[in-house]
Amino acid sequence: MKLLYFAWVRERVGKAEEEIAPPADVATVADLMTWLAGRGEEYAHAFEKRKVIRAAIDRVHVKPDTAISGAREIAFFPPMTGG
Amino acid sequence: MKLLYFAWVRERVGKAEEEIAPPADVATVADLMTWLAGRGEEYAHAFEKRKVIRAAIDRVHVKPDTAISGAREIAFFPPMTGG
Amino acid sequence: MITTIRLQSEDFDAAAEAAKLSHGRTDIGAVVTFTGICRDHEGGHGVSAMTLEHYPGMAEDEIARHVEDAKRRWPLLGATVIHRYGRMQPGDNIVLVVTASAHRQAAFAAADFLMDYLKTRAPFWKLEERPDGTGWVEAKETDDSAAARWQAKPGAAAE
Amino acid sequence: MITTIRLQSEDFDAAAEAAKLSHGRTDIGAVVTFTGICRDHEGGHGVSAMTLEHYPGMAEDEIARHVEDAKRRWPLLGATVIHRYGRMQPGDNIVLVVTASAHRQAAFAAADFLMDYLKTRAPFWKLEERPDGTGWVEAKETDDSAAARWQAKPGAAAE
Repeated sequence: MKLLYFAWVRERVGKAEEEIAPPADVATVADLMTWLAGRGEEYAHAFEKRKVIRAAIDRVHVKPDTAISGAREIAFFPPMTGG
Repeated sequence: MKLLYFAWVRERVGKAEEEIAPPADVATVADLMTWLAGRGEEYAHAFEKRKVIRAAIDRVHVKPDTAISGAREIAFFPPMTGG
Repeated sequence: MITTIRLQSEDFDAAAEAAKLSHGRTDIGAVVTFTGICRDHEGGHGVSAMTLEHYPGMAEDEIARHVEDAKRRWPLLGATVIHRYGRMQPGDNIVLVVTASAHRQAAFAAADFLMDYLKTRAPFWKLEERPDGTGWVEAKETDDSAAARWQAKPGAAAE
Repeated sequence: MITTIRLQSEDFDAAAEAAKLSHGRTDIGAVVTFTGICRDHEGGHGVSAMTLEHYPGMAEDEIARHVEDAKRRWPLLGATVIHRYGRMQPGDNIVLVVTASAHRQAAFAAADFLMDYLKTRAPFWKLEERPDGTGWVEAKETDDSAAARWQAKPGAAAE
């Protein structure tokens, strides 16, 4: 699946997008954040304030307990500040 | 004092303004409407729905029990429908 | 604060008025404009034109009092009210309210407030040309209750 | 209903967009425009410029979902949302919302609603250029509570 990062999540991870293949026990958005945080220092830093980070699956806002199976595109970002 | 009439009050009275000198016992806006209503058929018609008619003294909205002494200009009109 | 209040028979340019309020300024974060337009139907009957009668002198004063009231309620950086009088046809502009503030809530609330008060307190009356003749528009209870929102607690509806 | 949703880096013409919605129509009685403008200060610090980052694809979808939601809540005759991205300086336009309806309450409420949702749900992020460097704007609780107004009861704040 494709991951996208925006704003300071993107800055901390150091890239805007990547392809990943998490293990089968990574079932939810929250699981995915935990798994990503273990991938290295930059990810640990990006996902340290995990409660603040929002997620979207296939361009729709989702909650941390949402299942990721079947997702093509998952995005992580800080609270929105548009308008 | 000068009286002004607007909208259907003006149409019924048949004029837009006039000078009047009501007797001393005409003390309030309500008194003035009663006195005007007795001045002829067109006034009786104009002031028959008295509760609906609004008044302004010297260009400020007033209630029926407001005293008219000292007023230079009193206006009568239906509820406003601007905007 | 820049305040503009005009009564006029000629049309207005909403964009130009909004631009006047914000041009060259960097402290304004929000501009709200409301344009009221003459419609071709009203409460089930057709309207081919309408004539707006007003009370010269009082109309300006009454609008100015409400703009002052709005300034006390919200941190406005500018306000413009233009109300036309005379004969208008469907599609023609009738009234313009523009409000500017640092933040959007104040601009929205002040414009909403000013329109409610123009509807119910500013001395204007509409005479409609209908298929069966002319008729004065009756005041609507919904307009009175909309205006009453602002009396309970200053700024309440903005929260 | 005419719906226009655009994300663009170039500036927009609020007047032209509002005119597009109402031009030649005689059923529209109220047009509300909201223009959000880049300010030179924010929460006590100066802002010399800002860059708006967005999530292409999702931003359009999310705005379209909220415009559909607004159409279900109020009898709209037209709605336009334009949101810019890229670098902006104080005084530059950021966002435009235009709503048109037969009556003013619907136009006001829908514009207010759309702005609250753009602030809290549309995937945009502001990076400010401040005297001490750059910093991402933090989401405001007041924006969340403003958006929460619309969840309690559809259209409640319009009454």
